[in-house]
Amino acid sequence: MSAETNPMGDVKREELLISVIDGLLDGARHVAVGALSPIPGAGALLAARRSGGRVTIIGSDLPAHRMDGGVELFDMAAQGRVDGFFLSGGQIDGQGNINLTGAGDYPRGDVRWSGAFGSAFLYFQVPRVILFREEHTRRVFVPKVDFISAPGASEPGVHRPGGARALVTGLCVMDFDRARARFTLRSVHPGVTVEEVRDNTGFDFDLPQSVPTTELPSAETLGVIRSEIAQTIANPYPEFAERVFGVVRKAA
Amino acid sequence: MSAETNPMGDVKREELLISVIDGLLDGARHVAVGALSPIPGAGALLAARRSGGRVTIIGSDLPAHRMDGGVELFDMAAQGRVDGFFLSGGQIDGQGNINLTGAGDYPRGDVRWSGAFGSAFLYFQVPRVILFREEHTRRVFVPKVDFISAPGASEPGVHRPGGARALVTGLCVMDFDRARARFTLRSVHPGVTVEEVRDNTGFDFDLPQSVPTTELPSAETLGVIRSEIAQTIANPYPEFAERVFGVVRKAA
Amino acid sequence: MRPPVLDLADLAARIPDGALLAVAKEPNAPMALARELIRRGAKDLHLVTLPTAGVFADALIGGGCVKIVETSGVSLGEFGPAPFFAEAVKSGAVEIRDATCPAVYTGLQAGEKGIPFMPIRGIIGSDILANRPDWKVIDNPFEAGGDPIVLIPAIRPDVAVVHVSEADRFGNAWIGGRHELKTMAHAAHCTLVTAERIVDHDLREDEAKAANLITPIYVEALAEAPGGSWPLACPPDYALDPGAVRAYASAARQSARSGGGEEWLRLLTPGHAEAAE
Amino acid sequence: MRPPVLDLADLAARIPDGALLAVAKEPNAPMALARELIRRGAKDLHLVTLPTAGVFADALIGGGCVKIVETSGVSLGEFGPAPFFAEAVKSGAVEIRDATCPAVYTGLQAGEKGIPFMPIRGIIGSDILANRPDWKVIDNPFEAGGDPIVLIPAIRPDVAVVHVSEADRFGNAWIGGRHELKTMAHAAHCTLVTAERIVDHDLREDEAKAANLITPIYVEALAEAPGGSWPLACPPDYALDPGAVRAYASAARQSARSGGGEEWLRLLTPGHAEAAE
Repeated sequence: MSAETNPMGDVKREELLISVIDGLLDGARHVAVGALSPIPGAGALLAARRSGGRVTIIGSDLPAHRMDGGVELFDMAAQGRVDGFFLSGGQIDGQGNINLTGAGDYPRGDVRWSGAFGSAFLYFQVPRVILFREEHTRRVFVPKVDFISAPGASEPGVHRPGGARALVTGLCVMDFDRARARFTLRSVHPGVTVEEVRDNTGFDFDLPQSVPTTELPSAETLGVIRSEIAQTIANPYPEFAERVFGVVRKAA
Repeated sequence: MSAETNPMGDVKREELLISVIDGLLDGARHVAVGALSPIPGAGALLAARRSGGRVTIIGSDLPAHRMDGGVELFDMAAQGRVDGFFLSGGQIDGQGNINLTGAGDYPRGDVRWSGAFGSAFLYFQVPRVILFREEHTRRVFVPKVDFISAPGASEPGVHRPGGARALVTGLCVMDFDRARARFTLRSVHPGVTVEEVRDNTGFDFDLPQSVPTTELPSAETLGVIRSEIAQTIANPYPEFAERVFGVVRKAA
Repeated sequence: MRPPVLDLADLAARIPDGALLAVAKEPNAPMALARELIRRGAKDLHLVTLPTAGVFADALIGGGCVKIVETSGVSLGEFGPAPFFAEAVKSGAVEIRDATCPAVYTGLQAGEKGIPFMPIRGIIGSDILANRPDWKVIDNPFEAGGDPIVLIPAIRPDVAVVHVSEADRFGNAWIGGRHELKTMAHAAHCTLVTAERIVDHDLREDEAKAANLITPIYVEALAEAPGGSWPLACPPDYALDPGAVRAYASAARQSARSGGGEEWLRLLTPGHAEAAE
Repeated sequence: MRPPVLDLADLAARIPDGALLAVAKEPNAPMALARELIRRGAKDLHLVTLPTAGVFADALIGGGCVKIVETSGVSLGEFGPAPFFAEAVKSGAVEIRDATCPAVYTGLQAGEKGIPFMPIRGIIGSDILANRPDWKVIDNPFEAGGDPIVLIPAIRPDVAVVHVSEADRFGNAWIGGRHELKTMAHAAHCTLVTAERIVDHDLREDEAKAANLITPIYVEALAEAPGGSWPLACPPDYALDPGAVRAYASAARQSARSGGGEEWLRLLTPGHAEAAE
């Protein structure tokens, strides 16, 4: 395959997503990242490198990224001390509702997932939640979730400083309008068409007049991702760092 | 002064009070003691020595008596993990109300004391509160306190596992009946008359058919107080231990 | 008043069938104790996980020990779903009480403080809340009105269990920076501790550790259990054993689907390879 | 994002007049900072003490810096009453908001957790409650009725101040076993730290101290202030200086009664004897 036929050039899909997340977190002072989120983690580290912000990584044992016990993250979020966080879902619908609990009738449904974890709380507290799910299929992006682990929008009067800012998938980036509880396509990744996104999305979303292609990371950014960021995320995410970047975690 | 004319023999007043408190704490599993309470502290240590209970001394740096931060004592008390505690008052009235806040009209009264400290909470939580005030005068024991820092009794329906069990003063010991919110004289200290107690008490209290004399500590108990207990309380209360027992605190 | 040091079976015997049992997410999961409970055939445990769980809860469910699980999530993390948990919820073999992480902490903090409830933000509008009749929504009394807020009732477990690196014979257990283990122990009516080692000196006199202990007030009994968190981590002594957890995940998946087989339990037994030879 | 290391005057300048200022009871009272505030002529501070206070609060009141004091008690302990405090309350020069110790902790814990209030048992029927219109009594919603319980609103100080033995240039401050100092710092919008010494290595990498730090998330700025708690204690570096506190108590008593004189302030200045020579 020549460079012309591959619209990503030598940029890996993971690297593109890291760069997208970096852009969405511009200026965030403090981003928290879950235990199994290497791409969000790398994106947050990249953004923090530019803006001087802080990244807390659940499960990291690096002092700079560690939490002070299990409760601190939630307390900080409720105080407004966490600007950015990532959520995902076994199902996500067009109103931004996420389902981490199970498919089918609750509780004895067809599939049981692990559970809501902190979502039913953090989705309300963190002003810049990025919904992140690489698999972009109608199985995931459904018209209506079977179980609302955490709602995408709230009634007026419900204290809710937080909510989704964007949705990042393997195909595209969408913006989320919290007032309207509705997604708008922001960009499609190189080589992806709007039709492909529509075909694989079970809910309606809005389209801008023209849909740009997701910007590839610059050569400089790529260099940083592959060196500094790859080294740092090897601490909490050794398997990811080795698979994607060939980086082997240094002993603590 | 011969031994006949001194009804206390060679027992010091402090030693008598320590022994009285010891008796009132019989069987307590956990007694907490405030920062400026050497006699209660010594009494609690003596009781714990017999019953195998625990004594927490606010401000002690001895591991066995130390708290884990400032909040733990209050949390333990609310859970029912503290059986005994001591309270005092600038004023104490016949309903068991205590005033640690000030005399006269609140807040700009005639005398301002330090404040309620934990009394408004612990008096409700600890089942065996001992009211302790050496000065037994009508200035202290008033018909009605000017300010209720902590009430002696509560309305039905108010969650209140705790309350006063007894009042120990320089003249006597009184029992407190929480249901009736009323004191009954239990014993007068050697050499003290009932009339003397009545003359120095501003509130009414009940009398048993005959009023015994407060029992002096046994020779064995005295020996323990003067050796082991004196040594232990020298940690939080060095000035007291030196003045009463001639014990100099060992360096930590 | 000093908590006794017992052997593991006697320690497990202090967890009665039907107990409300609290356990924190790994690391520091008391896996050796879980094996004892399974061996004994413990029944009807009401498991509350702080705030999530992994192999510990999955294995107890696989062993038939659990009636109710109150959790914000059970998962084997990078090793995939928790097979016995998922199957038991779907079949109704265990009753699930779904929570969200900070709500579990909130319930235990209320338990620790001896207060009947504590408020928490968020949650409103979720199906988590819709399925928790024991949680209440009130109007925040400090606002003029129209500010609904969730109240979580206090959680007071009958027993909390934890595995630590170091404990002492006075009943102190060192928890490092995992402050929530203290919250759990304080909230519970009693705590059972297993430890890599039980030392003779008083950890309260060890300046480096004194501030981070579960103290004898809360500890009912202890047992020495070297390797007591295996195959999960017990820092700083050892990390998670990925091969063993992967093997468990695979065997448990097979057993959960087919409804039989004890290979998963054999794989959770230290030295099973040698024992099988 | 690293909090700056300032000199003491610049640190004090970050406490604006009128600030809601939180301080914990001694040890670890930032006395050097108090002297700076008095020297500057700070005004209208709303002092909240965790949960009580001594020389720190009394001196700030004596210096005319305080408008409101919210406390469970101000006292010099074995050295007697707090003279400026008692006089200012009686004269109405400061507004007193009497509390009880665990209620202050409760308010700060609610602040730390970002919740609007937290319940607390007790207090009902006291004149403390009768004089706190900002505290509310509700019926416990988890009981059928007739179970009144007090709610304490969250306390979110503008600034918390603390003196510690050791801090680092990354903005970590080691608090030993005084967990409530962390609660105070977390509840406050920002924390100012003075320290006996500010070290170059990251205390988060020091296993013995990592679990007991106020971390840079909360710390706005630091200053090195050797002897910064004198004449009060800063363990493990030094104990309270009884002679100096006794001298303060006596001079403050005289000044509070006569309404004048600055001898008490001179006695709070380290090396005053030498300076007077």
